[in-house]
Amino acid sequence: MAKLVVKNLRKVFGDFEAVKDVSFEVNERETICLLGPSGCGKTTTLRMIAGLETPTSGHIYIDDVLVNDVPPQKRGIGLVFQDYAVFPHMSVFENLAFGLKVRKTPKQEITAKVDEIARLLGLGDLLYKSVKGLGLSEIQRVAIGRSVILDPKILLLDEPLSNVDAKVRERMRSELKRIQKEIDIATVYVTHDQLEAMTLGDRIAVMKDGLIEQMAKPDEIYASPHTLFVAEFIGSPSMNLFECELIDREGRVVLDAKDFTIDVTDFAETIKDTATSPELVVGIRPEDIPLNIKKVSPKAIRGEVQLIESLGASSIYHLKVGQKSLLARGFLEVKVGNKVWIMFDMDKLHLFDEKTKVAIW
Amino acid sequence: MARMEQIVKLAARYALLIVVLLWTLGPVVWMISLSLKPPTEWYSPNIIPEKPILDNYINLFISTVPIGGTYFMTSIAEAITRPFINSLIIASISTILAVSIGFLAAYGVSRYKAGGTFTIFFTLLTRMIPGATFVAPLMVYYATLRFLDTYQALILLYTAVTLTYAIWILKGFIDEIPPEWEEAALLEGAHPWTIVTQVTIPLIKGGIAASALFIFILNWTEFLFALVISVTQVITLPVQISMYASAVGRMYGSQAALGLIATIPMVIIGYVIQKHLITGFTFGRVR
Amino acid sequence: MRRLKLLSGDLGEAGTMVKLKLVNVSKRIRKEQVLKNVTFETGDRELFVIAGPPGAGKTTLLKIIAGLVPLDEGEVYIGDEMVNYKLPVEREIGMVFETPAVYPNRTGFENIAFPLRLKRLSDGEIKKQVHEVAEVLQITHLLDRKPHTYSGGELQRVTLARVLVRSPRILLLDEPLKNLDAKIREIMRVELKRLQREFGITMIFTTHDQLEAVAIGDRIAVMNEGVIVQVDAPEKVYNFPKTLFVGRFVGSPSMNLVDCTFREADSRWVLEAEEFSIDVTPVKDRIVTSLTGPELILGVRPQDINLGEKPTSEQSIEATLEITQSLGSEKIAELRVGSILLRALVPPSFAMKIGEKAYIELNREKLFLFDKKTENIVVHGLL
Amino acid sequence: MRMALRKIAEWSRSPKKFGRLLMLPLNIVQNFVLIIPFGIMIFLSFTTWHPLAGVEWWQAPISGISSFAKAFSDARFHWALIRTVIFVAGVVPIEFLLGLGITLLFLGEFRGKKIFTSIVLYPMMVPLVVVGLSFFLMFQDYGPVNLILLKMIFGEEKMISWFLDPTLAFLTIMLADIWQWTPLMFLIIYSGLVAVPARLIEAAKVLGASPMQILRRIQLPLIKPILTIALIIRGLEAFKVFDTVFIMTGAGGPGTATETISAYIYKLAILYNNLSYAAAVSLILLLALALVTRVAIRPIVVKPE
Repeated sequence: MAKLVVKNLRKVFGDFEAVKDVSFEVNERETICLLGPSGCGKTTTLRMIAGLETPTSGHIYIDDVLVNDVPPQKRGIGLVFQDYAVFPHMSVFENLAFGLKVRKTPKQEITAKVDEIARLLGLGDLLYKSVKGLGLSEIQRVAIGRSVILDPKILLLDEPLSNVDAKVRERMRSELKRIQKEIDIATVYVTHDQLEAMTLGDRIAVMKDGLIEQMAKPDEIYASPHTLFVAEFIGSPSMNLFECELIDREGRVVLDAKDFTIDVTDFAETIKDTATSPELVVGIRPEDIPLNIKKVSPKAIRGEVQLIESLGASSIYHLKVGQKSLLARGFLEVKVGNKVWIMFDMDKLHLFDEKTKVAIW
Repeated sequence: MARMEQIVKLAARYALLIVVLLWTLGPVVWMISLSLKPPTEWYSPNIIPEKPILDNYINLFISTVPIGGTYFMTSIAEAITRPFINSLIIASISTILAVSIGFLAAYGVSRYKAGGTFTIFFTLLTRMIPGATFVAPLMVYYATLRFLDTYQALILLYTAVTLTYAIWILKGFIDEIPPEWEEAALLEGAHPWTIVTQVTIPLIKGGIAASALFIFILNWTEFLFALVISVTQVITLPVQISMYASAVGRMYGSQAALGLIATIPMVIIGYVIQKHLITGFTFGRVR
Repeated sequence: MRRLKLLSGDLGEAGTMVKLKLVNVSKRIRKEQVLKNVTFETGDRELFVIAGPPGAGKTTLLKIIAGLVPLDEGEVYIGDEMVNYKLPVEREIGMVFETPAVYPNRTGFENIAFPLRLKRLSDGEIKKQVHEVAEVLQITHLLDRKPHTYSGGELQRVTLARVLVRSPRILLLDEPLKNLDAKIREIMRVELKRLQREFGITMIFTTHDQLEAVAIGDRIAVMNEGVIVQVDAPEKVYNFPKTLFVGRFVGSPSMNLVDCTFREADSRWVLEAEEFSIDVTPVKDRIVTSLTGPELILGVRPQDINLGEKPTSEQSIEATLEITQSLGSEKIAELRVGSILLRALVPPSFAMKIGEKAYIELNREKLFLFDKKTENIVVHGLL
Repeated sequence: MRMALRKIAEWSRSPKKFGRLLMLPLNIVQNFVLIIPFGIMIFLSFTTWHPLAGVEWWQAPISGISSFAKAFSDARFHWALIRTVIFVAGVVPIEFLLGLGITLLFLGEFRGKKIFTSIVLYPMMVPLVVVGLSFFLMFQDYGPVNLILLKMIFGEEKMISWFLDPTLAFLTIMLADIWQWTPLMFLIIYSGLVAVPARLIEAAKVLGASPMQILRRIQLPLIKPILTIALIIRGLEAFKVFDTVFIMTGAGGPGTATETISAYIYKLAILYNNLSYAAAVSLILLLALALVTRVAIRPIVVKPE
């Protein structure tokens, strides 16, 4: 059975429903990422699991035991806060030992355990330094070590990298992944950064407005987003999305996006079956748009390069197609103002119902 | 079991709270009680007066009426009205001066690192040393200037002494404004003075009000300098109280009434600026 | 068209060239050398990015350009004019600070109107200009609201409007996107570039995020510890880093760096790392000419490592796959070769299992060699 | 006038000059009201001038350090000093401990917390002279302390003349100070504790610390700098004690049993008209306190984190 089970969790603050109905399971040794924009209820969910907030309704099970009424310190959870909340007036050793000390663990046992954890996390040389002088990456390790030393059943991390700047974040993300492998316990990780979720999570739960929109493996969530929101939120640069209408024209079925059309005659049946109306949204990822300087196919659509963002190895091209702006990623020797030809590959296309916001293709 | 424990804990907490309450309010309750009692009840342990009267208050406003009726006449100088107005004038003007001058200096220290270490040390020193050490030279100095027993004497003195508070409290507020907000205006062509009036002051209006009220309290309650400098013309309320207290004979009722009257405005102001009190009393170093 | 009109209306000298030039600018703050001989020149109407880690001196540099901080040595020129002794306002520079200069006690309109009120323009004129700029930035709906109701992106737009309404000759932006959410940051950076083009303004932009820098900069000055290390177009900075610092700073994921020794073995010249060596005999001469010692650092971008399940040549390096991280459009594979850890960027279809042996093929054309002592580049490409 | 203003406006555009302009009023007031008397103090302390001496003070003959010599052998001065130090040493720790105790009582949520807090803070807002007056009234022979409190404890009408006994009189003055300033200590400690970031407390809670452990191991150590400052400031403040002494024991009675240093200097200058000696004593005290301030100033000027 799963390590952590969350069932129909709901939380209301005054007249604001922060978490509406959230259910998920975390298996042994699995990392789940709760991903969503600020205000989506992910942190509240985490705090309820930790026992720092009381759910308005719903159940939380840890190791099959209902813990709704169990105080935080007895739930067997480790919690790492957004800015780590290490105790600034203590040394690394004292921070790591804190949980054991307040439990009145014998001195030798404390020393032994702290040594072990410090070795595991590479904090050995810093044990007797004050945490005030440490770098962020070391503080992160202290915060994790402090929780892990108590052998928690589940580790909860609340946006641990959100206040770190880009270069450092990249390094610390790798380090987290490494630590995760090292300590190997069930983890719930909250973040608003889709890249973090993609790289660290075994599975990702994308949240919006207090609900989970989709929960799946990173690759799956990237390749086939279930809702419009997930499609937009995952991936950088974002997926291109256009409103369009499904119409029959001269015996063919096409998606008419005003400035261009896409022929979908071959798939018309499936689309028509699932769509609630002809109003659809078509989506395509920037890297799935092949760019060409020449018109290589009659289906190709003409665009004009408006802006080029160079990312080093590849570039993002901001194209104007009719009245629409569109992003494509790749590498092409063009300049701003040049004409390029693009193609839409049906395999790479995503279709969403405009009303229900749900994927239909 | 656990429930029982909780109830006991709660009961203990409220019991202790009531002890604290009695300790805090005891002196006030007794003052109120005394101020409503006729002389015949002044020596009774009852807190509720048998025959409550307002005479003790009324007598404060009559200068020549012997206080306490049949009791021994004392050297009470005058009705409370003059000292009350004196206190009001002196406290208000010196508050305005201290806050204005203090704001400028605080702004200079915060933004322009102006006024070297000596000024800062000196302002701190004026706060730390007992006022009594200045009594002797001040007497001599003011006598030479023919300032004794004048408004300007106390106003100047209060301004100088409370400046320290104004500077440190206001500096705390100014420090919280991001300097970028002012630099932006500078780039846009504002004169530094325009920035002060258009950007800084509107942003810390609340802080200025709070520090003004706090300094008003200090001025209103100042005793030592007033005692030394006011002789007959500019007697302030605290000095008036001291005259009652050291008067020959027993006038408990009027003493209590006077004390209460002097306290009421302070308590009102105190609660208005409750959250700024620490800042004031600890120099703006603790918030 | 409308936008251009807005510009030419106020900016009388819109036709003249607006370049910014710094010559040997140095600054000490409390005994610390914050800026050391900073020299660069922007092009006319260029988006010039100053990129560097926090603490590199970027903010101080901008404040010196704006005239808010006095400099110790050197000269600042706007156009051909030396402006060292000019007051900030006379320099006609607009600056967007990291902390948005939007006053919480005033509405959006009053904030944007603030600089115009200082100029004592008539109410009608102020209203007209504020609305014009608000329309360009699509913030008309924010004008009547107070800043605490704005989102991060909206706050940034109002800040920009307040600066642009003065039609400055040069616009300085100090980490304007730092406090925004990742998604909004992406949108805003494009928006900024678009504005810069449309207003035809010289823009100097600082950032600690190399991605932001290469994405929108016409040219980039990479800065470290008060020194400008390299000024170049984004592709140049990426493809031809002048120093180890630039190589490491630009590019995501970061460049892999491997310590190695340059030496002769069996009449071949090789770069010898701990677990592998690379034959560099063909480019030996190029290496030797700019060397201070045999200790070198080999730089390989994750994009330039190819992985195979079997060795494809004698040069293939055996490694163990330790971790894979999915980025959606690609994956990062972390590989161990002895004590060396290498990161490679692989396609999403990459399916090797953790713990398996993988064979690394380095794209020799794209390798970098840095001198370990001077940290300067020795050679780009080992073909 | 307009021209002059414009000139000043132009001149003050430079930051340095504008900064100097901002400090100008402060410097004028300080020089005029404080620095000059300070100079007079120094001058007077080297003379033996008396208001009835027949010469103006600035014509008084310099008499060297005789006043200082006198101060070093003046037992009354020494005792006033010692008494004041005892007062500070007695009052400040008690206020701190009581403040801490009341803080513990106020941790957590309970009904009526707001009202209780407001009431507890009340004494701070009472003017010092009124505090003196109310304690003066409380401790009268027929005051409530004798008539109600002692009767409750001893069961008989034990009549204590508080202000006639040297020790008891001193104690009542201390009590008045404790009554007034314990709330400030409470306020400082309480706000300090509340300002400790919630996440640190939550972190400790999740790690298994009990509320008492959190207080002792996390909250109190974190507010140590604040407490240090509070104690220093309160100590210096208590050293000034005068108003209550003046009201309750007529500035030092019985005899000189409650004569604090402020009261002594006041008497020297005003009652005995011995201005030169008063100035000398003031100067000694001032120099001593300036030294203390220099040391104490450090934690105050350096803003706590």
